[in-house]
Amino acid sequence: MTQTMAVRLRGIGKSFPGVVANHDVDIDVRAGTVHALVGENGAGKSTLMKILYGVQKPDDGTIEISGEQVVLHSPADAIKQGVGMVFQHFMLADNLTVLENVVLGAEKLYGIGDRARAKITELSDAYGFGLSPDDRVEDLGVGQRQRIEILKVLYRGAKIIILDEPTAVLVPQEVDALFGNLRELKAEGYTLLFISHKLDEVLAVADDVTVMRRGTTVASVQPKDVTARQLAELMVGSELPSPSTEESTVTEDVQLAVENVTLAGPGDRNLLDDVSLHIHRGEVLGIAGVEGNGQTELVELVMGIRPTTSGRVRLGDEDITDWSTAERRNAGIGYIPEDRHRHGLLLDFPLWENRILGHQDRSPSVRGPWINKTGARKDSARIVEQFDVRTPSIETTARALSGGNQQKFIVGREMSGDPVLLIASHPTRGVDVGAQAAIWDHIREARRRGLAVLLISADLDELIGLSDQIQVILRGRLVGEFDPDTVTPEQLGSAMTGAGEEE
Amino acid sequence: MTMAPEELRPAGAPSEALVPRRRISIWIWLLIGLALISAVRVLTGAHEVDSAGTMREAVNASVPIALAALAGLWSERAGVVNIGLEGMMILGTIGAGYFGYWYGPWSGIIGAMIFGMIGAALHALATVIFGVDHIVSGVAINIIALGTAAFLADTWFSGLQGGGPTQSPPLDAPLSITVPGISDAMIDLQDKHWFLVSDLASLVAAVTTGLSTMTILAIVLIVGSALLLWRTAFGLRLRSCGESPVAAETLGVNVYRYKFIAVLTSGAIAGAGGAFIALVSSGIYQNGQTGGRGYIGLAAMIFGNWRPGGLVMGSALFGYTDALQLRAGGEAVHALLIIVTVILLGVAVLQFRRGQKIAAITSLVIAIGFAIWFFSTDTVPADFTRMTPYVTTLLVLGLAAQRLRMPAADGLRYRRGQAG
Amino acid sequence: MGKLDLRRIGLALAAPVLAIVVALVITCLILLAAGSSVSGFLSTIFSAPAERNVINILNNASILYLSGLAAAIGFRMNLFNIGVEGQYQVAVFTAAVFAAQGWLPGPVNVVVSIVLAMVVGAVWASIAGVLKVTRGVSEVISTIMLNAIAGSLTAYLLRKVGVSTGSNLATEEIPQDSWVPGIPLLPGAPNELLGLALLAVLAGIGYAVLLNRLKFGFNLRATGTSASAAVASGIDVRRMVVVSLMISGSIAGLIGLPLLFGSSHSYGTTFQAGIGFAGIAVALLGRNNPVGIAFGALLFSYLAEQSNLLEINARVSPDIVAISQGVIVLAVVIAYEVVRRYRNALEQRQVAAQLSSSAPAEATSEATR
Amino acid sequence: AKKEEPGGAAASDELCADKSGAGPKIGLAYDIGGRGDKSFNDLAAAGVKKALDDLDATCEEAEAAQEEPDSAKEERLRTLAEAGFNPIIGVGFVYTEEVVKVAKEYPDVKFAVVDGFGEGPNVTNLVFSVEQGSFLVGVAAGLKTKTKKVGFIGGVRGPIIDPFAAGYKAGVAAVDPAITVDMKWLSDKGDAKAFANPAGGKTAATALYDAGSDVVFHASGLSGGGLFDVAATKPDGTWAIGVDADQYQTATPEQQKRILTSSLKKVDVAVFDYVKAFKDGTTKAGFDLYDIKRDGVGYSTSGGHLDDVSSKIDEYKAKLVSGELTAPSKL
Ligand SMILES: Nc1ncnc2c1ncn2[C@@H]1O[C@H](COP(=O)(O)OP(=O)(O)OP(=O)(O)O)[C@@H](O)[C@H]1O
Ligand SMILES: Nc1ncnc2c1ncn2[C@@H]1O[C@H](COP(=O)(O)OP(=O)(O)OP(=O)(O)O)[C@@H](O)[C@H]1O
Ligand SMILES: [Mg+2]
Ligand SMILES: [Mg+2]
Repeated sequence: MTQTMAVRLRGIGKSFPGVVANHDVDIDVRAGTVHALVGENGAGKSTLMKILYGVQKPDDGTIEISGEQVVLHSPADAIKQGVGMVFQHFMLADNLTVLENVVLGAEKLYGIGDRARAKITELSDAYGFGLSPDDRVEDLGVGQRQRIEILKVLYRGAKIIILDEPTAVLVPQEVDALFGNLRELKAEGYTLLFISHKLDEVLAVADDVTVMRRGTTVASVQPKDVTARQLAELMVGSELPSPSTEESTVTEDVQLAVENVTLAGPGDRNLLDDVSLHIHRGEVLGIAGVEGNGQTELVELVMGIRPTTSGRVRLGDEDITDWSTAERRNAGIGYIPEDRHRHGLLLDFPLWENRILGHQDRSPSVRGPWINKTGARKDSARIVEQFDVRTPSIETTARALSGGNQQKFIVGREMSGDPVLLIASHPTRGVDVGAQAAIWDHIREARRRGLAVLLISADLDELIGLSDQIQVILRGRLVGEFDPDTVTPEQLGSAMTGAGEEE
Repeated sequence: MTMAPEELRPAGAPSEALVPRRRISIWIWLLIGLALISAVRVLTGAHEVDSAGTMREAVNASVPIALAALAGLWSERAGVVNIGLEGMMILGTIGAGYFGYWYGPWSGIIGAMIFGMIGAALHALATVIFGVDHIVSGVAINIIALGTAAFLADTWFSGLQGGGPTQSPPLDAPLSITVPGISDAMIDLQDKHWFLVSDLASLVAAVTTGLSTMTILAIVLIVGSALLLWRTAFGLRLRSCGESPVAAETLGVNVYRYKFIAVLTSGAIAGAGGAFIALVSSGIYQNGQTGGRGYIGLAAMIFGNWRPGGLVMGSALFGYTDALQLRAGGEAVHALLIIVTVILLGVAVLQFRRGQKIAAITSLVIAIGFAIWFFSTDTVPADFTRMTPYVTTLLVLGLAAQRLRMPAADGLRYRRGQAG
Repeated sequence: MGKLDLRRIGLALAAPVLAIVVALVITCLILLAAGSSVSGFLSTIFSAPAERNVINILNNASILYLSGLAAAIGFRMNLFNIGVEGQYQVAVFTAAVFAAQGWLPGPVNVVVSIVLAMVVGAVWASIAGVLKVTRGVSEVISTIMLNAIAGSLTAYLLRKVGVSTGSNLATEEIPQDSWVPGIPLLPGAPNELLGLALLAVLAGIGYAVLLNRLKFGFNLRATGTSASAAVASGIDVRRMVVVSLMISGSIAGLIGLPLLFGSSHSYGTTFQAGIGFAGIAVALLGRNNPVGIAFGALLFSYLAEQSNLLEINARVSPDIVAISQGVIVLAVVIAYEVVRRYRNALEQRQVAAQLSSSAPAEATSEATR
Repeated sequence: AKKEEPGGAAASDELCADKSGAGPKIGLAYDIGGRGDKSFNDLAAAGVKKALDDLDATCEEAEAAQEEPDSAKEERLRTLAEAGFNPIIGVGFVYTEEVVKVAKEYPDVKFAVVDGFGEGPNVTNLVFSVEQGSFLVGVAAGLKTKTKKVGFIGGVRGPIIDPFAAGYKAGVAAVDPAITVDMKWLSDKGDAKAFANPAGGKTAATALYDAGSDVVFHASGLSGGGLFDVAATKPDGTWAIGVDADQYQTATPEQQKRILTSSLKKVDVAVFDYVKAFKDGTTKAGFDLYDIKRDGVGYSTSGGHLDDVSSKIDEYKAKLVSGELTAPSKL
């Protein structure tokens, strides 16, 4: 151990009301390496990184950066020490430009005018980020936002870069590009600390891996010494599940038919252009695509949140094109939204009231115009039990649950009342491996009973593993159909980016 | 505490983010507006519609509203909703009354700003440090300010010659400026009643005749704020606290400090607005003399889409219509009817071209209604002229395509150490 | 557990008590600074109200309560309805004019007038709602404008239909058989509880049931906390905006009725104004909760009533009470926050203390807010 | 850095500080604003002051709060009655109904309401024929105008201000029917915008003078301050007319040069008379009308601006007294 340590954490402890997020955490990060941090949802990874970045103050323990013990009162201190962080949830002001987001807080370096603009262009070009300084962030896709975050860190000249789940929202090509950047940065002498739930990635790029469980570090390993399965077992102490299709349950009855649907956009281009698809009872139709190519619109259109410009939507024998969202839900469409905080939950309401959401017209949570409190409570308890939602009680507010448990509750709710069609948008995003497996199992079981599923996911393994049919969406059009039994993630990836498309 | 507009977007309307931003310069809009008014003036002979006198009153009526709106801008750009503007203005009036009486008008202005800042400090303490709901704090500050001003007036002015328990003795106004040659020449030109020329002349006359130095101060404050907030590092940091305080925090910005500075500045500017009412508009302090201008200012700021140019337009619209109804009365307001008709017709055509048929027909029907009203009467009854500014504001907002966007984190609770 | 619960109760009570004490201390400091009599202030404010004052307090509290409810419905929807003031003026004016015609006999006249007032309030409020959902006009602006328009409109109509007596201008008096008799609550008092003050009780119960028991109330609260989640769940948010503003307006329509039918019997230039604005403060003080608003209304009404005597008994300007009221509103919310933080810190320390060397992190936290 | 010494202000003007008198104990209940309005509240106080001096009376005052309920007014009256004050005077018509109600509960206490219209065995309404005073200032305006155009600023349309406007208009017309009267109204409700709005008064006054009026009369309470401010900046031959009190007395020297006269409403006299009658045991229930015959209304001559025409005005006054001319009270 003669090599210098970029970061050395000793005995870090941090508790929140009711939760110990970190205790006795020890980590050594060698300078000039890529160091991965893995662990279940809620293991305390993000908290630890926030402590290293000065966002939160540790209750106990010491931090050494480049051999020097430091006390970080705020991110400003960390930045001074050469630490930069890309957060799990993007830290961007949507209404500001790329330039403004990048120079914020570092105006002293190159001003806020043309010098800064030149510097940003220079960095963007150097790493192939393709960012223009004067674009407004709200107009950009997730991949570009991710790169702004990295640019922010580079702009400040950080030498130690923390990346919290940077790949969760990226498609394979983007992940590859990101890893290319990381290797390049490592070669230039940067130290990189990154968190991921995708263990294959971890093994592919990391030099060292630290495993956290329940708030503390449980192991420190070299990628060459372990397999993904072993790593997962270290994390959760259980077997690594994988999505795999069993024998087909697809029937002849068409459950959802989308026929020549077009959704006009604000400009010349249609958001959805002549989209047609059919899902049978017992079938899972997966939609693959780079984010922002019309998936969100398709889902909202099927849910009745957006009206169609032309074309029809049919549910079973009924033409539901002009139905409201409520009517569609009452007809048996379940909906797992992509953004659970914004669309799936009332964060400050107790779980049992969240059970009512989206089921306001159906028993057991309502009776006529009245709320059926007993019914809602009882059924919430059932969901908690059946879907293994880890919560102190059903009176707990949704906000207090970790992301994975929030998601399990939503899945449980949307599977209630025997839906005929489930719209599942990124059902396992940000969810740990254990919870992921549970959600997959539930979807599969419902499918066996005849449920039709429209599955949107950025996780190609999930898509391939769960779907009976995969459609690729690109610029609002369905551009290709694949058989999940034969397709590879790479093939999908090239179709998604239009690489295989002949112009 | 207002709902995010996107859930309320009329079905099928495109999301604002995707609508290409087309910016027509504010000056062109103003010129179009002036030409329209001028045409109507020439055609109807209602020369009071934009006489120098009316314009001067309009400026005087607009300034306190614009200052209140600017105060709101500072605070809300840093993410603190400030419904307490009215209270801070009230504190400004009493400060101006006390210091203005004893130490002269400029001390009055400074006193007003300090008093406004005291109210703002309370708001900042409650919302920034204690994370209290911004609306609750603002409402409380309005109540406290009203009580405090009345209580202090009773204590301070009761025994003074010319004063009383609810009002100060007469106060001296800060210097006002008349540019000798230009003022008279322009008024002569105005009296010629030529198309557009006379209108521009009366505008120039309005700002060269008896222009209060406080009006100049207000203009400096508005332009200065625009530059400071949009052209400097300080402004960027301050605005980032209103857009995404957590992002700002992770970049080392001391969010609390910027929010504090913003709210205090807001209080000072609102106080200056109060000083204008007491020293320039009224020449005296009186209980309740702000008359809800803090709220109107808030409305003007929202009207102006949280931007300096916009809030000036909002304040001017309100100030102008308010001055017009009081100064020029029914005939001039009657002339406004035809202006409204023309604008409505324009809107109808635009809407029709955008394919919004129902909206276009609605606009057309309302336009015809106004036209009938205009051609079948000679004047608007005095009973209705009083509503002019309020109805106009509603009408304009109802017609204008609503692409308002408040700072993303406006009114949200923020606590240090919660980023990530 | 028992000990913890005691502490819990103590903490729950701590906030309001703390707030009132702080408000009093600040008020006394201001009085001291101004050289006014602190003891006179305290003894007047805390003197036992006479029976007739108790009646006044209840009467005014019931009116404030209605106003608070009207504002609270908007707040629950995340709508800042400042328009209660205009809504109640338009409504009570219409009811006064209608009831004065005496087209219907006694109590029927009253009932129909009440319904009419609610409808008028609802319609006036719906203007803001429709403007919001069709044109995206912020309800903050539109209700401010509508308040002013309502004031001008009623003044104009009053001049058209009103009759003047001396310097007063008012609508015609309501026929005597439609007066709602007072309730002689306290035999020793010369005044009586306004008969229609009972509307406040009914409205309060209605509000509680609506919000907590009815599907509609759930939809309303859901939309208020997360409009995006509401849309995804199938709630028609645009309809909710209009409907909830209409409900708010219909309750606002009730505000002036206890006075109209119980004491003034006509709407005139001296009819009490400003109740709508006071209601906003009361709603916020009561945290939009039906019981909380009742406490807020009683507290405000108590202070206002007691302050009436300040000038005569203690030579203190009654304006000081406005300061106290504002400070209480602010202090209550700050106190809640302080107590909440203290409780969190306490919990945090307990968890840390319970942690033995390698005990697993266990989520024990409940609702964090 | 000017004017009097700061501090010590509040205590010096306590009207009712001295409690040693043996005469009537007067309870005074003001409307919003109370003393300091330079109008009828101050005049009522002046009447009481005279009673303190001449009749050895003592007093207590209380004023209404913004937007208070009617019960607060009742309570104020009751508190004064309970505390042994007698007579009790409500200043402003807003007290009418409350006085009637409370007077029933205290039959031994005498009540008066300035501008009131209530009935009761122990209730006296002190009322004024303001249209007559306004008629006379209208005559003055008619005689003084060179432009044959005069102006009027009213707080609000309705029974309170209409008599001022109507009397003024009639007075002007009596001199020369060809003179036009231009009217501006500040508000449509009897609120602060009507009677405590000098900014609005300024706007209205500027508009009237700009449109050619050279004499402007206001009946708009404190808003009239705006009129005087504007008039003070105008050249010789431009006039403003005050209302209720002799507003020349409380004006600045610059304003005094432009204040032609004021339409007087002698609330002070009425209040003093009433207290005196109380002391003598001769109060009468019902309406006690102060008109031009009793010199209860009139016009002021301070400043001497009317010296050249005062004989003519007095001719009209005599005709009003004799009943040969009547001043209308409705527009
Ligand atoms: N601000 C906070 N307040 C209270 N509890 C918190 C807070 N932040 C984190 N926690 C708790 O600390 C624990 C660790 O959370 P952390 O975000 O560090 O997990 P993580 O390992 O990053 O999980 P994930 O993989 O889901 O991102 C969680 O149980 C969480 O409930
Ligand atoms: N502001 C907060 N107040 C209280 N608890 C919080 C707060 N922020 C986070 N937490 C806690 O943190 C946990 C969730 O943290 P985090 O956002 O890291 O979740 P996650 O599991 O990573 O979910 P996601 O996958 O959606 O990111 C919850 O248990 C919650 O109690
Ligand atoms: Mg995390
Ligand atoms: Mg997470």
